[in-house]
Amino acid sequence: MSGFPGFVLRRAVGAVVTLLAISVIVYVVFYVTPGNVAQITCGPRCSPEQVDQVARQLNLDDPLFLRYWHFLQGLVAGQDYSTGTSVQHCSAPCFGLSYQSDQQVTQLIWTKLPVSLSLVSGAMVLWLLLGVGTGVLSAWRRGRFSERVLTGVTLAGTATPVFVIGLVLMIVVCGELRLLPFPQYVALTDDPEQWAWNLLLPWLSLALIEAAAFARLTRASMLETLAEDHIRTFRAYGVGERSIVGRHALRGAFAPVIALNANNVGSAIGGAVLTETLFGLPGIGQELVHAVNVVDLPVVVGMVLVIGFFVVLANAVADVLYAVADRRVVLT
Amino acid sequence: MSLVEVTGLSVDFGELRAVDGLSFRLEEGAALALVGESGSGKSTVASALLGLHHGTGARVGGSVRVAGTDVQRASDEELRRLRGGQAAMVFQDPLSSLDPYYAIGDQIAEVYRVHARASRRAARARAVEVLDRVGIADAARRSRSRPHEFSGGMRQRALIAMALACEPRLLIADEPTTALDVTVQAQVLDLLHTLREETSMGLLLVTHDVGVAAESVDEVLVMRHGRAVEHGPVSRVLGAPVQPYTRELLAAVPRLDAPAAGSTAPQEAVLEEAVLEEAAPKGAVLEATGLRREFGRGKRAFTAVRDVSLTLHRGETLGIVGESGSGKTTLGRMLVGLLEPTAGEVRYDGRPHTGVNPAVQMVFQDPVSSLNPRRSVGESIADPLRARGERDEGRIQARVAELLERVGLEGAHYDRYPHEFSGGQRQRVGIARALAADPRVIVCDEPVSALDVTTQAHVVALLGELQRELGLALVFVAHDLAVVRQVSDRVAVMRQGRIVEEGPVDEVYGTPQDPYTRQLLAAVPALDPEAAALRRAERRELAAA
Amino acid sequence: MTDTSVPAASGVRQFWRRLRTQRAALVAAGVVALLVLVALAAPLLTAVEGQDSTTYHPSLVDSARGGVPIGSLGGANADHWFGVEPQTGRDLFARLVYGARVSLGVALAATVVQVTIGVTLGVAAALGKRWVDQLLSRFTDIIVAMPLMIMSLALLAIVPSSFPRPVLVALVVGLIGWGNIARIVRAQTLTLKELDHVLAARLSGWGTWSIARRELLPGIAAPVITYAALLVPTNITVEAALSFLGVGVKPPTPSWGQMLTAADVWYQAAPQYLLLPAGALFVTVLALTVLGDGVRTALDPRAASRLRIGTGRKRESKTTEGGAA
Amino acid sequence: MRQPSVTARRVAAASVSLVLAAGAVACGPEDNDAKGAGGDSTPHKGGTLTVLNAGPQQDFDPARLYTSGGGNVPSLVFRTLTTRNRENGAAGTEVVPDLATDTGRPSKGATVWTYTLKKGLTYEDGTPITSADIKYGIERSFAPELSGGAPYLRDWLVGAAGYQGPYKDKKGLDAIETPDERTIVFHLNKPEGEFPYLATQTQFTPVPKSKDTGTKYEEHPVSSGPYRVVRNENDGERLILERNTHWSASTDAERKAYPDKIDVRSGLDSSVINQRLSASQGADAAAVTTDTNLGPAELAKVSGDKDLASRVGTGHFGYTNYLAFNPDIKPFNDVKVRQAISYAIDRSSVVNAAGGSALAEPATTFLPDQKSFGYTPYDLFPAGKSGDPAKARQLLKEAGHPNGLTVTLTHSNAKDFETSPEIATAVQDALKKAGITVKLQGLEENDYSDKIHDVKTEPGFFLAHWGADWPSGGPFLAPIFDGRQIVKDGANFNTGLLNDKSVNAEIDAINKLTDLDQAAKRWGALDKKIGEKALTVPLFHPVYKRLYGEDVKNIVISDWTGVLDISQVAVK
Repeated sequence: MSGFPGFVLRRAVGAVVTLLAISVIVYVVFYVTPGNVAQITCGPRCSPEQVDQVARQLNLDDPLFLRYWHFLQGLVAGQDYSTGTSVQHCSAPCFGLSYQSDQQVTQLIWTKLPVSLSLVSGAMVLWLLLGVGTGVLSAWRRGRFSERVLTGVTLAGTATPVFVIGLVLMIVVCGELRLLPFPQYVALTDDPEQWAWNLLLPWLSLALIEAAAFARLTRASMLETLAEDHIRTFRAYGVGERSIVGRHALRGAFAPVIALNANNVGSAIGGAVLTETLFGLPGIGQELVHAVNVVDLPVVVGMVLVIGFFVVLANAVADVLYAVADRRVVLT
Repeated sequence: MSLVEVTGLSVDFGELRAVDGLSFRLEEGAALALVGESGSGKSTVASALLGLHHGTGARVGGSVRVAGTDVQRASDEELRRLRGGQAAMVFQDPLSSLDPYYAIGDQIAEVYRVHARASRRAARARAVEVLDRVGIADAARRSRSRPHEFSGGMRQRALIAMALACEPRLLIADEPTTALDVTVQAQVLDLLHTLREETSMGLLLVTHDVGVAAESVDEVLVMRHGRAVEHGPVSRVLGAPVQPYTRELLAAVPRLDAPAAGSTAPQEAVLEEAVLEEAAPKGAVLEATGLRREFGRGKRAFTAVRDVSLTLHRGETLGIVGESGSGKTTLGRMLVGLLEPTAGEVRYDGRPHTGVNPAVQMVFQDPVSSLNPRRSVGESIADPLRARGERDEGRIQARVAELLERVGLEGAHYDRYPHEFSGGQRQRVGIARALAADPRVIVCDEPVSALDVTTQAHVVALLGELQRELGLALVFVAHDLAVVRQVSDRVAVMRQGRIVEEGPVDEVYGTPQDPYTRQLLAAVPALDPEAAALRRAERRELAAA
Repeated sequence: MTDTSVPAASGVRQFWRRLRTQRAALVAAGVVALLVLVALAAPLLTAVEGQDSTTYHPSLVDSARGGVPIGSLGGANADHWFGVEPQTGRDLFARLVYGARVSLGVALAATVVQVTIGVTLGVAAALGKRWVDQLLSRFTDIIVAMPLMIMSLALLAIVPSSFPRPVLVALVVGLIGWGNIARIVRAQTLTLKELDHVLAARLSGWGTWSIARRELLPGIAAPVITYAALLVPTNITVEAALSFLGVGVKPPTPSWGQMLTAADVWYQAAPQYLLLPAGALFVTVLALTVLGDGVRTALDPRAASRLRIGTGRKRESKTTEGGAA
Repeated sequence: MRQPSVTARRVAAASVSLVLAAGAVACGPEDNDAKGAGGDSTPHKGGTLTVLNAGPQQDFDPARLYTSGGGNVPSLVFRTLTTRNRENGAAGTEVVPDLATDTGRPSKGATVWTYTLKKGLTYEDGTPITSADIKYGIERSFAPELSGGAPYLRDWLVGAAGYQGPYKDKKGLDAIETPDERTIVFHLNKPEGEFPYLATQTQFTPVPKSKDTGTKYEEHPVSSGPYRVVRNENDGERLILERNTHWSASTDAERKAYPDKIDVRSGLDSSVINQRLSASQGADAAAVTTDTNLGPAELAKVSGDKDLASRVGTGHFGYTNYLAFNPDIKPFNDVKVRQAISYAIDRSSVVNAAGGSALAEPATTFLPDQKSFGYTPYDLFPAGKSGDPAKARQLLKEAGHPNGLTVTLTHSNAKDFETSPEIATAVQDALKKAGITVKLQGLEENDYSDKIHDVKTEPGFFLAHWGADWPSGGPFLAPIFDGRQIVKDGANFNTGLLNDKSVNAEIDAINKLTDLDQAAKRWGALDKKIGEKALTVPLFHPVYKRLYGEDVKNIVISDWTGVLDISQVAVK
């Protein structure tokens, strides 16, 4: 198989294999993680009998492979569960129920994902604007004072942890200057304007951390491109420097920026834990840290797989963009 | 006023003086070739004509006037108007000289709009027009293609089209055909010729290839070390050179028509025959039967070599000639065991052999990448000795020194690194390394194509000497028909993975049977301008046929 | 015609020569050297100050006001050069210089782990059979697709607490961050192994291992060193983030990340408590990054030299000049 | 959270400490402060109260909640048989009737408790509340699906130990009788004079069987209180409560219910909550928090700002942080070693590490320093402000350790927790002066709580804490020191493994008392007696400081919860 359908198929198979491998790793790792799940779920003062009941309720006494088998069954065929008063169906792909809250993990993902996607997508736009913009400017003004200043500023972003940037931004912008309200998540579907205003600071702090890498990459690729032969062609034909930098050199930075962006978007969906915690955004990352702390295995597996899915997806999209951008590339 | 007036031009890059006091003129509609080996400063002159050294740190002295513009004093704006508008440049490597990300038509249109007040649509139309003009079939559709979708020749045509777009008065062509196959080179040179006939454009051709100059221009300026050596009408300079360097240069050029002439060829040819007679009865040292090699899988699979059988006898030289993509390098690598054939087998001394074999060595094309830049040349040469299990440092050093001296270098060069050597010297190191394994066969993969003509002649002579002395059998893989003729006893012509014609050198070159062989031979530029005109006519006939 | 210049030709000496021409990189190298010196000399420096990093000074903080240091500038004086930590009254200077040990040490050790794993797997994938390559590349994909913070949280929880913590943190950061380096090495090795000099070495009769050692490893050194130089600052921030999530090195061992974590809320009440580790981290990351860039330029001077000549091509004259032997 | 407090960035459920759901810790002004801030104008009905919280109301099922006195947000929706007195300070530690007409009528030596429901009680849909609904509510808290509540019902009700709830066992609990719609009778297996305290917990909320949806009930629990749930997003992260029109103030003397609407937003970082409250912008002016305290850094800032300082409430809650010994492990089997450590401890360092004197009071008694617990001051091993290393060295010498001693102190790696590394290092530093080298063993939170609560793995010396389920000595001392509560195969809280006949007997005797004042005095005396065994080193009692928005009025903080009571707050 070749061409686009073949590419999609190959990628899909690869993704499934990768994700299954990840789920196995997570199962094993969390199986050996300390923490008595039944006790945590039942509550601190539960008696041994109660803890046993809860353990049975959650199938915690089953051997590891059996639990994993049930997980796979749920993924493929869904599963039925009891709320006590009635039997409910969790349709495939079912990641099971949270030990802690009895919620369907699938549902949990659907409530958390929009938050993480909002955060990451907006931040991505910002980090691309900031990063690529700075990169272009510094390639354009290379060697001059303004370039050094720009480089310094973006580096400052990388060098400062997000929890410092975020908190200081919030204290200054929301607390002292009162330019913005303290962020709290408003769904895009509820009020797009409020959504954007409330996410502005989280976007900014996440973007500031990431922008530097893009600035450096853009600058380096552009300088690389500027040294290439075809740039000489356009210079030799009297094409202005602005067009050369803005059109031809920038185009050369496109592919590496896409690649880096894919990398970052994927990992940012799960990696924005710090940002989400700081700004109180109920996203995937925050939920995941919480679930790890209480050894809520179904939630951990579900969330990790979602993140893994986005990493794989981001890479595949990047490859497609790459190929569209540069038709010499063949999709494999 | 002349189209180009260069007076006392000098260009310095830091310590290096690339051009030193050069003066020449070019009248409207005339054609001048700057000929020289690498490092002669010829390309630097071409760049200076368009003021491309501005802002690069190079120091430019003297005066340059092009189409009435004083390039040295011109403002950025004036320079931009000159570039492309009055004088357009065509570069050596057509692939890297075009932006890989944009359609060719768009790139031409962009350049056009810099100089002409035109709408986007009009500019595109102009791009299609000039592409059509340079002989791109279905220009409107192909103008939407990107450079990688074009063949090498089409790309160079596209660059020429870009140059034509604004109807410049001067065309500067910097090694326009160096990256092209010989048949394509001929087509491009023919195109330039036609364009000059039809427009009154002046042409400044920069080339290392005397043959290319002979085909294309009225006047020649031979350069060396940044200075003019000899300047005059093409027939006079090439036909009756005055300066010793010009003579040396011309003598080094391998010729199709006069194999017995030239500097080192005569003795070699005689001796080769002697060796051949002596060696032939000993039979085949290397045999290939039904060799086939595929790359890739599925739809993207392609067959580089298909059904090639050949025999190499002891002490003989087998030339393998073909254009790029003909599969000759793949064949060479299968012969030495670096690539496993998909089908067929290679027999050494009558026994099938797979994998590498110290007795079958290789000399590579690129003198830069064939030596590890991080290891001293002595270490590289010593590799086969050490791999064989030799542990005695003294013996290794002695043997390496001996080999270095044998290939014309100094034994003391053991500890030097590749970058301290010139291209020719590196190729000698490569030969020494091959010899270190005490081989009986050496496959030379384009061993001289990256070298200047004079260097090329020396390396070819060295190979001949070694063959005689050591009784080696050589496989000489090359694209240059003249070089192959010069060294080979027998020759095989490859095309699209197959051998289309094989036989003793004189037969194949003298009475070619396959039409492709004839086409190849007709495409080789002649040194004599009159012969060049004849060849051009011959090519037209072949194309028409 | 081939037109590659000769990168990093004669190795170390040339590298230093190129590095020396970059002023910013030199300054950065100086700063890094100074930081390493400070980290190594931490016991000496604190001895000069006459403090240590663990002793509590309850009398130096205002207990009624949440333990804010008494006096201006966070209690800085001749005894406590940078003031004291809120709540505990521990000496900030001592904690800062000891923190340098952890931050730099963990980051460097993690980088070593990442490079070792990345190079080994990358080379193995590039040289191995098709299935080895597939397996290793897929494994790399999996590692890259895992949410690393999460896995390190779990990993750090599994390992018994008796295991030395800084070593563990370095190992965990190292184990999770080698994916990209493996990819780079694999790609570079695939390119290198088709180069003529590697083919020539094969013809010499060397085995795969000898070729990897003699011909390939030196060839991938430049990109690996470059990437590693940029990994160090990344690792420093990862260590800080792990500390923020409460799984970094254990008290009373100070690390900058740990200090930042504790200090961010003190931004208004005791700014120097936040600014000192943040500043130290900033300077370190900045210096390492600039140095990394410098190292890259020195290892691969191509970009730089091309830029200087502008229209390119000219260096052809230097490499193949004087072809006559 | 950065401050030592129960709720944290880390989940409350993660700790096997006494976590009291969302209302565990809080602060509010002491009586005087409260009047200063909110007392200038009288409270009025109306407006929207915003609640900014760190921990989401993940459990909103009355069966699963583990609260002290019915919780804070839950108490707006769930009425219980009894409830806490909604008064400032010590008066707030009393039990008062809620759904019931009185706090319960004991009989048969306090083994039978009878309650009668008030007349005219209805749910949010207007249907009447019956005693059977209360019984059902209690029964469903036994279902393993709905685990999480306090252990008392299971321990106290006759025949309840093996009961698995109404879903599996349709027969129900015989220990609870509902002779008519307004009467409910509880049969206990031993005398429990403090039963009225237990009846404040949310398990005593009526749940209409027809509306029970099992584990999904928490999405929309049926209200019996002044507010009903109109929105519950993301598993309790965002709650919107509006007036329950079927609730009547005439049957509820405790809940004031001034605001028309209550908007609970959670999942916020604690420092952000405090920043927002101090900025008090927009809706935040009418905002409070029920789970976030001021941390030391914030306190340092607030104390320098008069306006902010006037908006800080102080609260106390029965809670003790201490060092625990396992006397089965050497050298802690030697009482002299334990005493030496008691003498060596530097409480001012520890208090500073816990946030300074405004956020922690040094403790020498195990019981909290509140009257309702029966607080009896004592200092058996006087260490002064910063420890008595000389006395400690002398004791060590007597114990056969003249050259000092090396011990391991186990603590949790969880940040900003009472068992956190910061406190541990303070202890480490203090003991150094007495020649005791302390090695720190920091464990991940789950690992830590597993280890310290399992008799097989319990370390010799570790940081621990205990909080009250209700303001009395019973739930404070019994789980920790009653020898019959040592659990061999599950979560054990008697970490000192004390099984002293006289202590056990005294606990039984006090439990029989229905006169709570009398009981308190005896708990105090028992505390001192246990203290002599030096099984713990009390370190400090936390104090809670809490900010509230500019427009918030009628601040009431009881010593029961230490939390600003949002059923009393007005925003107009």
